[in-house]
Amino acid sequence: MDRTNIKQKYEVVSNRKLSSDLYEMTLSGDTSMIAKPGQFINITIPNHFLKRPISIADWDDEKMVIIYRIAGKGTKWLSLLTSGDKLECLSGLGNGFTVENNRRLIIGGGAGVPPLYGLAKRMVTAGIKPIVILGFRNADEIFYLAEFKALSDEVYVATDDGSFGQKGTVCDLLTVRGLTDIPYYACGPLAMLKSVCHISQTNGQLSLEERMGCGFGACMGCSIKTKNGPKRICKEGPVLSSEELLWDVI
Amino acid sequence: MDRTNIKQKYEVVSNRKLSSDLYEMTLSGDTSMIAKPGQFINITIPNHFLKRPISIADWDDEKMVIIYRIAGKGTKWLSLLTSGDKLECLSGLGNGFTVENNRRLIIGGGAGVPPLYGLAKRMVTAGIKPIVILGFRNADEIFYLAEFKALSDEVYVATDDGSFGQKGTVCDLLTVRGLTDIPYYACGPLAMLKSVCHISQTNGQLSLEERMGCGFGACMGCSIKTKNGPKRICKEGPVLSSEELLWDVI
Amino acid sequence: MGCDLRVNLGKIKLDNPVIPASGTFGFGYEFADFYDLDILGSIAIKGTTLNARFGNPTPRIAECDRGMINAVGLQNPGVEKVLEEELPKLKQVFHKPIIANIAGSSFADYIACAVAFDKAEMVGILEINISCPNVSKGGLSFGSDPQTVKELTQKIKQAVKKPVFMKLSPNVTDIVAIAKACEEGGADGISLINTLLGARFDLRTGKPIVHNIMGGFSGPAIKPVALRMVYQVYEAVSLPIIGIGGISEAEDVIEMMYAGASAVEIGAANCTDPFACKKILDDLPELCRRLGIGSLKSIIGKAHQ
Amino acid sequence: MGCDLRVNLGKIKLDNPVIPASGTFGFGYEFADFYDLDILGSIAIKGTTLNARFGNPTPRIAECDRGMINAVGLQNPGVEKVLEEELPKLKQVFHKPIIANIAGSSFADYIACAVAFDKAEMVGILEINISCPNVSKGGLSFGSDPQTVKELTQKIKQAVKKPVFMKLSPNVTDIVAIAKACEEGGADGISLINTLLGARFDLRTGKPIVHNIMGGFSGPAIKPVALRMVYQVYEAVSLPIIGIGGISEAEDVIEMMYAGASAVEIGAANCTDPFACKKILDDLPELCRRLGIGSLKSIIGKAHQ
Ligand SMILES: Cc1cc2nc3c(=O)[nH]c(=O)nc-3n(C[C@H](O)[C@H](O)[C@H](O)COP(=O)(O)OP(=O)(O)OC[C@H]3O[C@@H](n4cnc5c(N)ncnc54)[C@H](O)[C@@H]3O)c2cc1C
Ligand SMILES: Cc1cc2nc3c(=O)[nH]c(=O)nc-3n(C[C@H](O)[C@H](O)[C@H](O)COP(=O)(O)OP(=O)(O)OC[C@H]3O[C@@H](n4cnc5c(N)ncnc54)[C@H](O)[C@@H]3O)c2cc1C
Ligand SMILES: Cc1cc2nc3c(=O)[nH]c(=O)nc-3n(C[C@H](O)[C@H](O)[C@H](O)COP(=O)(O)O)c2cc1C
Ligand SMILES: Cc1cc2nc3c(=O)[nH]c(=O)nc-3n(C[C@H](O)[C@H](O)[C@H](O)COP(=O)(O)O)c2cc1C
Ligand code: FES
Ligand code: FES
Repeated sequence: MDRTNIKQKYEVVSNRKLSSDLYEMTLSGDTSMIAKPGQFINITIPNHFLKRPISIADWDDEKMVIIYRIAGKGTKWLSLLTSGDKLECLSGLGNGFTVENNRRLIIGGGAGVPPLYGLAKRMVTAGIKPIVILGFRNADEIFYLAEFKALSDEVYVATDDGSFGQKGTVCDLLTVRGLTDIPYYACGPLAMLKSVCHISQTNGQLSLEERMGCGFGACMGCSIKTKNGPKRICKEGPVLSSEELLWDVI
Repeated sequence: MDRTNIKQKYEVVSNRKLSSDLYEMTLSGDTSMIAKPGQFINITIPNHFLKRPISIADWDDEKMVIIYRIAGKGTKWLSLLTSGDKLECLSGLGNGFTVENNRRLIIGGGAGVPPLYGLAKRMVTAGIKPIVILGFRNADEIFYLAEFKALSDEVYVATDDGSFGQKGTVCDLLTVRGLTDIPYYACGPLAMLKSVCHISQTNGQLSLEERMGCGFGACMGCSIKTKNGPKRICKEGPVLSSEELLWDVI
Repeated sequence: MGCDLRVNLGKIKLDNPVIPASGTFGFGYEFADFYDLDILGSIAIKGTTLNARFGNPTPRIAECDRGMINAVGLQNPGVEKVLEEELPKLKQVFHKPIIANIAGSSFADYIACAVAFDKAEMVGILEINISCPNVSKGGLSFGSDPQTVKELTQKIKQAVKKPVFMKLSPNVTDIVAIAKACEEGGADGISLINTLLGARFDLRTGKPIVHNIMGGFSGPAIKPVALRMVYQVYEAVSLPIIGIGGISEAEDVIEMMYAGASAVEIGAANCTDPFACKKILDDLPELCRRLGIGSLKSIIGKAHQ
Repeated sequence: MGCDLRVNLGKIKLDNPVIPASGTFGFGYEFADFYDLDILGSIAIKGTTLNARFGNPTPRIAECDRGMINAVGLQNPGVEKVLEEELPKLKQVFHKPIIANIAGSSFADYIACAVAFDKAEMVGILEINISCPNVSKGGLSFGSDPQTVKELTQKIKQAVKKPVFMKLSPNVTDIVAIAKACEEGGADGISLINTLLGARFDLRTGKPIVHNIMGGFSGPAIKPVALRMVYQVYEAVSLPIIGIGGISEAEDVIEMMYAGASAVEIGAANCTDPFACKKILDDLPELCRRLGIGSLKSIIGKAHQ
């Protein structure tokens, strides 16, 4: 596969706060190497040695959107960029989600929600009506609800403190709504993914996170053990099948 | 001595090429800590650990001038700055030259000429008419000749290749002009300073260079042996008396 | 007239001294997606052991100032699979002798692995990573005891035909003693340095960032240590040296060769920029021109003249 | 309620853990031009020897990526002058116990110097720099052999009353063995790390940049090595540790304390910013608040819990 265009410069179109520490950034530039929802970019941060992996939340022929939480110095730096600033990154990384006809359910938690938006859009394009389950800590942290509602009539929200929607976790919602037997896509904190796998009677495509050295398959920094042998989260992932995961060693 | 204002930010007023690889930069900002000609500033270079020492060529209450040769990455970076850019540095470092009534002769070579301009100006202000001897490799590398001529009727130039003025070194000029018995100030390459000391029958104030760690006296990185014990070039220097130098150990 | 970039590692002739370092370039072929691999002097493949290893649990990576810590733990599919599956793929896209990087936890492991690679046509040099813990000596690294290093070198040399380069750990009191032991053991060359042992802790939790607590620290931050060791070893032994540690631009290649390296390996820089080696090769000729270097061979060990 | 910054180094109580490291703060008093020195936890003065030393010829300094090499070579006026001239000047502007950093080239030198400082009222801790070459052992550093370290510690402890902190060289295979030797010798604490041995070469000439060829490499680049060694030593001995190496901001202080340091010394950062220690002290309370740290004492060694 020709990946000579993996290294890209993007220009910031907009960068806005979505909730307390969550930002949405729109970037313009060459998006030709992005093939699937759930892929990610790896962003160069000045004066920092390693790049920062962030999921592609949405994209078209000229633009892409990322949504990120301020977690440390790198994402803090990102949050300070403004329209016109340039960003260097490796683009179109990872395998991404595969849209499948029988897979209708989307489950997202917190900063794991972004890639699921691009997925939902592509499902709709493919004629699949997604059911969307989103979990947040509280009402203040909710984002992209309107965007998801524009794509689906079935969008349900759970908050840990009950300040919006169902009180509890996405798993509570799954049970309440009787959705535990639908093949699903999921992205969110590891603990959430684990509970979802546990409660669901069927399989899911799960997007995982790991600390990365390179982000493009060279260093084996991000490998985890699976039933199908070691897999690099940055290359054979970040999306893995729930059926191949070995929960006791993650 | 209160030096709480040693750390300063300056704004680039202008930055222009004087000759092939020599630049003159005018900076505006607080110059209150500059007391004497021959003092220097130590400039922060982004992504470089150590600062770069550059002599103050001239200054007034609001501005200062530095003249620098592109020697490596730091000075290269300096050369790319333009009006309005900011520069961080430690200011007013070193002892500087002491203007003395009986000391009329100024001897400068190449990138060592800059601090002597500020010196010449202060001599004139003090009512002393300087005799100025400048050495360059060739006519192309000459700079500040008009400026020195505006301060003194006695400005003589030597070039290694004879492309301007006397062919030869500043020492040749000293001999030709019969100036070897006048107390002097000198700044230039080490080999030049050594020859000058050798040929002169009297003493000089010499400005020396050393690789520096801190530039303000903390690390002993720049110490040389003198007849009066070790001296830090950044603190007890850069100006030392020719009489205290131990040429065989420099 | 351009600069002559050719160098030799003993009998092995390289078109240029630029070699991706083991562990940061996979088994090579995946980088063919980025550029033509044949521009490289050689390729050092991922450290290989007799049997497959998964390595350490994640997190395996921590960021550092101008560097990174890796605690990958030698993940590899074992020498057999490497020979059967990985090298054939590399052979499609790279047409020069490669450097097989070999690790082990016992003399027997090292030897068996080296013998297997010795038969592979593609392999030009066997590079023995002796930073590994010696299981029979309570986990102290093979590379920290001169006597062990000498014996290991001898045993491997007796078992193989290809040139053997011993890759030294920098985490030792006296790198010269280790290098001399390699020479006495009959090594054909020395690769140095491997990673420094380092650690980072999470500001929020206070806990180690990599699961293994400590890991191998590399990148531009370690270059001064690498340069020093290459300098010292060049003074003490007369074997060719592959200089490794913190090289990320053409200038670093020149500096490492001044110190005494005949060729260089580039590690962490490949992780932060897939085109790092290509960029270095693009920049080298112009840099040599600026510095008046007509042939890279001529600057090897210049610092010692 | 602010964070309680107080820490102890054995019996010595400090208002806070921030101490300028030996060799990067002169004899302290010159920094009084920049800020009130009494904000500091303590001050480690320039390494002092029995007799005056000029040190090495210049160039003594080379720049590195996120660090520097120094080959100052222990320039100091000798212990007598330090006691008679330097400490009285420091006493004018600093009113807490200081750390006397002591170097030597023989046991006798170390002991005589330590004994002299032991009598000085201002001195709270004797910090013994054992990175120095041992003249009677062919120049190998005192700090690289556990037996020598143990004996040196014992002899100094027998001769003095004040607490003795041994300052270790990181250029060793097994830092834990050295730290244990200090503990067995009766040391009251451990300072680590001193500089890594490094080198740089001039791109134009090919020659070493510092006159001495090699020198001590320090600054942010070495922090992962320092953190690792502090972590290892904390596991192995029960003495208080002064963590040193690459600290340049408040975050680094916290990380070093997680690793096991009871206090920290700041070296190269003082060279690049005369206000480095003040800035760290300015930032610490807010950082502690953000991290939910109520008392610095409580985070010492948190990485080990
Ligand atoms: C495939 C993938 C996709 C991701 N997508 C998103 C997203 O869409 N939105 C979002 O908010 N976050 C996402 N993350 C997490 C994001 O990468 C981290 O929050 C970010 O790297 C933190 O960088 P920092 O400099 O702010 O934090 P620091 O803690 O200062 O970072 C220090 C180092 O640790 C690494 N690191 C820290 N946290 C993580 C983490 N959770 N995962 C991986 N590396 C980490 C950093 O990359 C860096 O190398 C994703 C992670 C992965 C692996
Ligand atoms: C007191 C003093 C006053 C000076 N005044 C002037 C001046 O007015 N005009 C001018 O052109 N130059 C002057 N210099 C020399 C100037 O400091 C160096 O040319 C400059 O530091 C080179 O930096 P670089 O990053 O371009 O080169 P690099 O070679 O990339 O620098 C690498 C390191 O070496 C140091 N270094 C390299 N050359 C020198 C040198 N000659 N002296 C000291 N350190 C060096 C740098 O500071 C840096 O730490 C002065 C030096 C001193 C000590
Ligand atoms: C992610 C990673 C994996 C590595 N794996 C190996 C390995 O398998 N075998 C080996 O000998 N060295 C390995 N190394 C060490 C490098 O080959 C190299 O010696 C070291 O990183 C120093 O070079 P650098 O500073 O350019 O990274 C690895 C380094 C990194 C960063
Ligand atoms: C210029 C300089 C001089 C030093 N002199 C001494 C010294 O005299 N005695 C000593 O024990 N350590 C000395 N050191 C080492 C420091 O005290 C410290 O241990 C080391 O630099 C690591 O800390 P850093 O990374 O913060 O610089 C010196 C370091 C530097 C940079
Ligand atoms: S991060 Fe390097 S292989 Fe995945
Ligand atoms: S450069 Fe530090 S004392 Fe002069």
